Amino acid sequence: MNSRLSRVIEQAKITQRPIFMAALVAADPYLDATLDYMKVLADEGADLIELILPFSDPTYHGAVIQRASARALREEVGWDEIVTLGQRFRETHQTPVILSTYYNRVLSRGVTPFIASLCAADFDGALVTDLPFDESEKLRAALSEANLVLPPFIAPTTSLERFKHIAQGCDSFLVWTGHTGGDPTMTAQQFEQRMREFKAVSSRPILGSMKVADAERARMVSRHCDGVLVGSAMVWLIEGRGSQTTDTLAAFVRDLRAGMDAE
Amino acid sequence: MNSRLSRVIEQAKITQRPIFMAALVAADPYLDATLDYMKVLADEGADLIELILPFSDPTYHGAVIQRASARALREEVGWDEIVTLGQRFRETHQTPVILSTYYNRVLSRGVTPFIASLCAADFDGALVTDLPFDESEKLRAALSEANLVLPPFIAPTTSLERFKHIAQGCDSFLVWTGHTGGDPTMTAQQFEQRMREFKAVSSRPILGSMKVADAERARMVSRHCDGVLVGSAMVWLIEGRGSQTTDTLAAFVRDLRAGMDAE
Amino acid sequence: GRYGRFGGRFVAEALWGPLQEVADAYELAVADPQFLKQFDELLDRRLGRPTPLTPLPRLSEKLGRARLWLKREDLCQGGNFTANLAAAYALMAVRMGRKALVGESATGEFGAALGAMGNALGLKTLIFMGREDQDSEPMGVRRMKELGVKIETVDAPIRGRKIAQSEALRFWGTHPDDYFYCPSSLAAPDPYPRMSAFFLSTIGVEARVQIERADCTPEYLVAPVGSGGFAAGFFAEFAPNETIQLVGVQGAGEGLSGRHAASVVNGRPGVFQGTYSFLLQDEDGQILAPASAAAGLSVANVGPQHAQWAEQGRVHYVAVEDREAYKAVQMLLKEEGLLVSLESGHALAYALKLLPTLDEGQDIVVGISGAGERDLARLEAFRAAEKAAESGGRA
Amino acid sequence: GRYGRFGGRFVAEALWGPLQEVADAYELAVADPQFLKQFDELLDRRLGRPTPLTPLPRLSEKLGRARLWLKREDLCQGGNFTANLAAAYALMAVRMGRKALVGESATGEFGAALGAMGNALGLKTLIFMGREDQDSEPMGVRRMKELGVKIETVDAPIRGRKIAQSEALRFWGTHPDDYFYCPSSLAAPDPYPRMSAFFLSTIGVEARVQIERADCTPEYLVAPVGSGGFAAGFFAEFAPNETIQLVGVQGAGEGLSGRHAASVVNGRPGVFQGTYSFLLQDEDGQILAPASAAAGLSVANVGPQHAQWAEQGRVHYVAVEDREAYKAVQMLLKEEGLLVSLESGHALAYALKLLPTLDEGQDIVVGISGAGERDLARLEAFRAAEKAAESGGRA
Repeated sequence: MNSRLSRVIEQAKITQRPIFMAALVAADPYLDATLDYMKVLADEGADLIELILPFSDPTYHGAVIQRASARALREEVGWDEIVTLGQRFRETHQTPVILSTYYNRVLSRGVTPFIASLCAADFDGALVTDLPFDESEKLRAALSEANLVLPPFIAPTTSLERFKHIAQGCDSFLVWTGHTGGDPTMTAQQFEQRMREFKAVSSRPILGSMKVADAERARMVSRHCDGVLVGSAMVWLIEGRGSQTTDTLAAFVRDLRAGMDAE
Repeated sequence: MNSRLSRVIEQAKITQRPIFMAALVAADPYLDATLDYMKVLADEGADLIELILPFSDPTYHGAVIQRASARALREEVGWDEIVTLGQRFRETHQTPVILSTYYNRVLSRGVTPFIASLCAADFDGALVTDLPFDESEKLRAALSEANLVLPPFIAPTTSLERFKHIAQGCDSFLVWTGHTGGDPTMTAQQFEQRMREFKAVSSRPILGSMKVADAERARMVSRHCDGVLVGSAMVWLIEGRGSQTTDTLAAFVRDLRAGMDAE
Repeated sequence: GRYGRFGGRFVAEALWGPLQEVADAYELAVADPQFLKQFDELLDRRLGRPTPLTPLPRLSEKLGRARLWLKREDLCQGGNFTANLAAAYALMAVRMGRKALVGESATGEFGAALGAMGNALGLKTLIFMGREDQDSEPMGVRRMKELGVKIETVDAPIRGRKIAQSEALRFWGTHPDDYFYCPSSLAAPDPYPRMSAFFLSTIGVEARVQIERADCTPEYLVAPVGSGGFAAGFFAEFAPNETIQLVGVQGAGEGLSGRHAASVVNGRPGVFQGTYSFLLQDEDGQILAPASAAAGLSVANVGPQHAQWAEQGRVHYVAVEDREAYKAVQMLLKEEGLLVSLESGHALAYALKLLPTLDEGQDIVVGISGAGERDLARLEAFRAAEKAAESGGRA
Repeated sequence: GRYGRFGGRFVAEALWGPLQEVADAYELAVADPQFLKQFDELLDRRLGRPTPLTPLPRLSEKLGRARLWLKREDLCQGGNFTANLAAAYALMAVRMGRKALVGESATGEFGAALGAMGNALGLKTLIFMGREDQDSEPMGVRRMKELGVKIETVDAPIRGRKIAQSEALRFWGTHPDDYFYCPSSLAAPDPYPRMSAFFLSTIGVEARVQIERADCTPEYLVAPVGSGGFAAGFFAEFAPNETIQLVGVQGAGEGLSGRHAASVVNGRPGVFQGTYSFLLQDEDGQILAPASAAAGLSVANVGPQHAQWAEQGRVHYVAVEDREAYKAVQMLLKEEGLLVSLESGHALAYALKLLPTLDEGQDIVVGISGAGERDLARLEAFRAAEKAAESGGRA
């Protein structure tokens, strides 16, 4: 974990302020827009940015991100352009960026070149949606050598025992996916209960990815864990919203941030 | 065999004149017309009349007689009307009439009532298309008791041995069907050859039913056997020919008769 | 060629010789172990015999305490029992030196079965089929066409599908040396009723062994009866065993008071298609057009052995209406996931009525003559019609 | 869960637990004689196993001196091999206390097989199927509907049929306790590749016995390979026997230079649908839409055991173009009267090329994965197109 990322995590712990991770699909609708949006996220209060590298078959994402990926794919963005995007963002912002993708894009690129690109782009880690903890050891180790993180996922189907095992191997934070592209399968109470159990056995921060789409829900989720990952709602705002997108996005992020910080 | 029929057969033998049997479908297009047509046949030189009783499924007849039967069926002629037809014909003519049908019409009527009707109508026998010689013993015997004949059929597939057997049991004349509703399957030479073989073992008259449709062909067929049965060509003439039918039919029968007698 | 007073060979003289030739060849064939071995090998290696005897635990439980079983000709090559017959006919044709098969087909299934076995043994195939039948059975027609079967279209708007058989027979009468005649109907001139029953008896022989092995003790054997070929093959092995009640189920169409296909139940003896047997006819002896939603049951008459069994009381014949058959097919689909033909649905419907009357340890075996894929569109239409009727009067 | 470097369980975390549960249940099930007996009884009594091994004397003679045989899953319940899998999955679901099956289907065949076994064992069935696939497979859809299968339409104009599997898996991730997941593809996360191969191995085990009994000594075993479920079941029993050459035939579509489905022949290893195996992908790792006229071969990747066999050289993988497959299907129809699926036509086409290179006393066995009734319209269209091309340029 580099200092940029560890600072965010430490800071959150000290201030007891929820971590706000916001997701975007790279090159949706085009790469320059993505740079603008990343800046908006950072400026308006996102602590972390998940930059989703488009994949042809985003199996575990919902319809919104599936459509966004399909649009972005048509831009045919190469690795060099992603690197440039990262570099241009870093010229003005220090918000950590996690490049998110599916495992085949990593394998196809090759693990070493993949990590080299992350470094060149000045990114801070990777999220690989279809790489469960048990299959991820080698990639995690390689990333770690480059000071990059591979946050693992946990889910409603993750047993407490399994959680312990995953949390032990976690190098940064965990992402709780309360849904798998489908509807949440837990009540708020069940979620709260589960978080309590998890928190009792590990101090690693847990970010909840649970279809958060407004400030109220952001507050509700972040009350029980250490932060929120907002993806679909963000991407949906961008989807065909015309020239006002940047302003709308800024307002939305501000609103979410305020919601999380309200308590 | 009654004297009316035996006279025709004897006469033909003595004069060496071919026997001309002409067929009509009863009630095609209506029963009174059939009476007129029968008279025309008799007046213009037919020695015998085959009166076809319509059957729903005239399997072994060609398309012309199938259509005529379908038309006649719609007239819903009952047995009483058939009897009356026979009686009215007999008021003016002595030409023997053979009632022709399929076996189920006989069985449905019952053998005894069937024969009673034939007698009442003053008919001279029956032809049953789907009753082969081997299945016909009982009906033949019953008819015979009433002085009525049941002429058997022979065909290109009838072996010489089988012919002998059939001819022996024959009570009157034989009908050679050179076709089974389909095309003739023999050349003229084969036919001639076969007739020679048959004639060598039996003196029963053989009437050729071989799609005769003109005088030339009538002459050709009757040269090798003892007479001709003309069916389809006769029925086809009647089919929708309008008010001139009687004249046309008369001319046709005259023409055929002349053709047969030409030699 | 006789079954009591039934059967016989009531044909035009032109067909007597050809039929006798087939009869003679048949006698020799069934006495020839080499021929029987060939036949058995075809059944085993090509047709996939034996077909299974399937227990239906769910449906049985739903309807009482007895057990329901199916003998499954739907799993035979081509999806129905006619492949057995086609195999035998094709072997006979080869044995007799014929170059082609000629027959008729109402659904295209028998036509395809003949075409398939014809191709396998190097014979051409000619099938007579009514135009209306072709329209209502597009799959069967397609299958025949891809097999290279020559289809002779029979136009018979008045007289219905029975004419195709007549036309095939008539054609054969003029080409007996080139063609082997293959009637789809058991109601045909001798030797066909005994010949087809013999070649189909494998079904019953297999079933008997399977029934014994499965520790099944049937009170009833139930089979659909159109002309009755399948039922004859299924029943023959059990006919001497008086402890099993055999039931032949005919098509009652929309009800016995209207048009139907219940030749045994509601017809009377007569001669048609070359045989003396039970027959749908009016009082004048005119043949009535059969009517059943199941094309395979829509036959005016029945094989002569059924006529004899009916008179002897050895087999009990009943009739089931179209809608009962549809419902039985649907129930089997829903409860057991098996899709059988509407013909078989008739037998099944009757068995489903019998089931609740039986006790534990008792069994019913239903003979399934074929698969129901070709009935899918009809099932859909029936379901739609039922739904429309439910929601207040038929539209 | 590994086949050399291939296989694995590359899924979202939410699926790890449910998959592990299935894996644990599978281990226990195959160690339970009662479970295996139930499975065998379903195969025997309901599916009609064994399916035959059919010799093709006419076609063999036409093409040389060796003998061609077919192992006939087209005669299995439902007309294809997937019934075997459906039976196993349904039994597993009951064992695990699940109330329903969920899977995907490209042709409707697997969907219907699941629906049928589901009904038989009292389980509901939910099938994800692409809208386009539904349009091109009306029979399969009808069959599912009549079975009461709930069909979830997947609209994916861009990404093709592979999305249905993803959607089914995604759905299962949120309902793992109610549903048992039934992938149609062998290219699925562990334990599915080993589980389906085991349940399908009956095909190969049967074939080996039949081959020995028939005095057949195959040089080649040839089978179609889409995701490779059928081929895995067919080959596994023979894989240790180095004297038989195993050949997996993939869909080359309109040619390997264009769009095709030859994942092993022309793809490279990657992770998709939860497994690491050969995969159609571009240089960026984006999955390519597979293309083959045979829907069952139109799969982007292959089961991991095939990837291992390919690397080991144990199985030889080749690709056959659509038109060769069509012609092989037609030739089999014409010479032997058997109608097999276009998928099987691919394997057959390759076997027909091998046949003339063999000597007397040598044999080829082709694995037929299913019947060809659903391809009839396509065959007709192909024939029309060929005819148009022959008569001077495609219109």
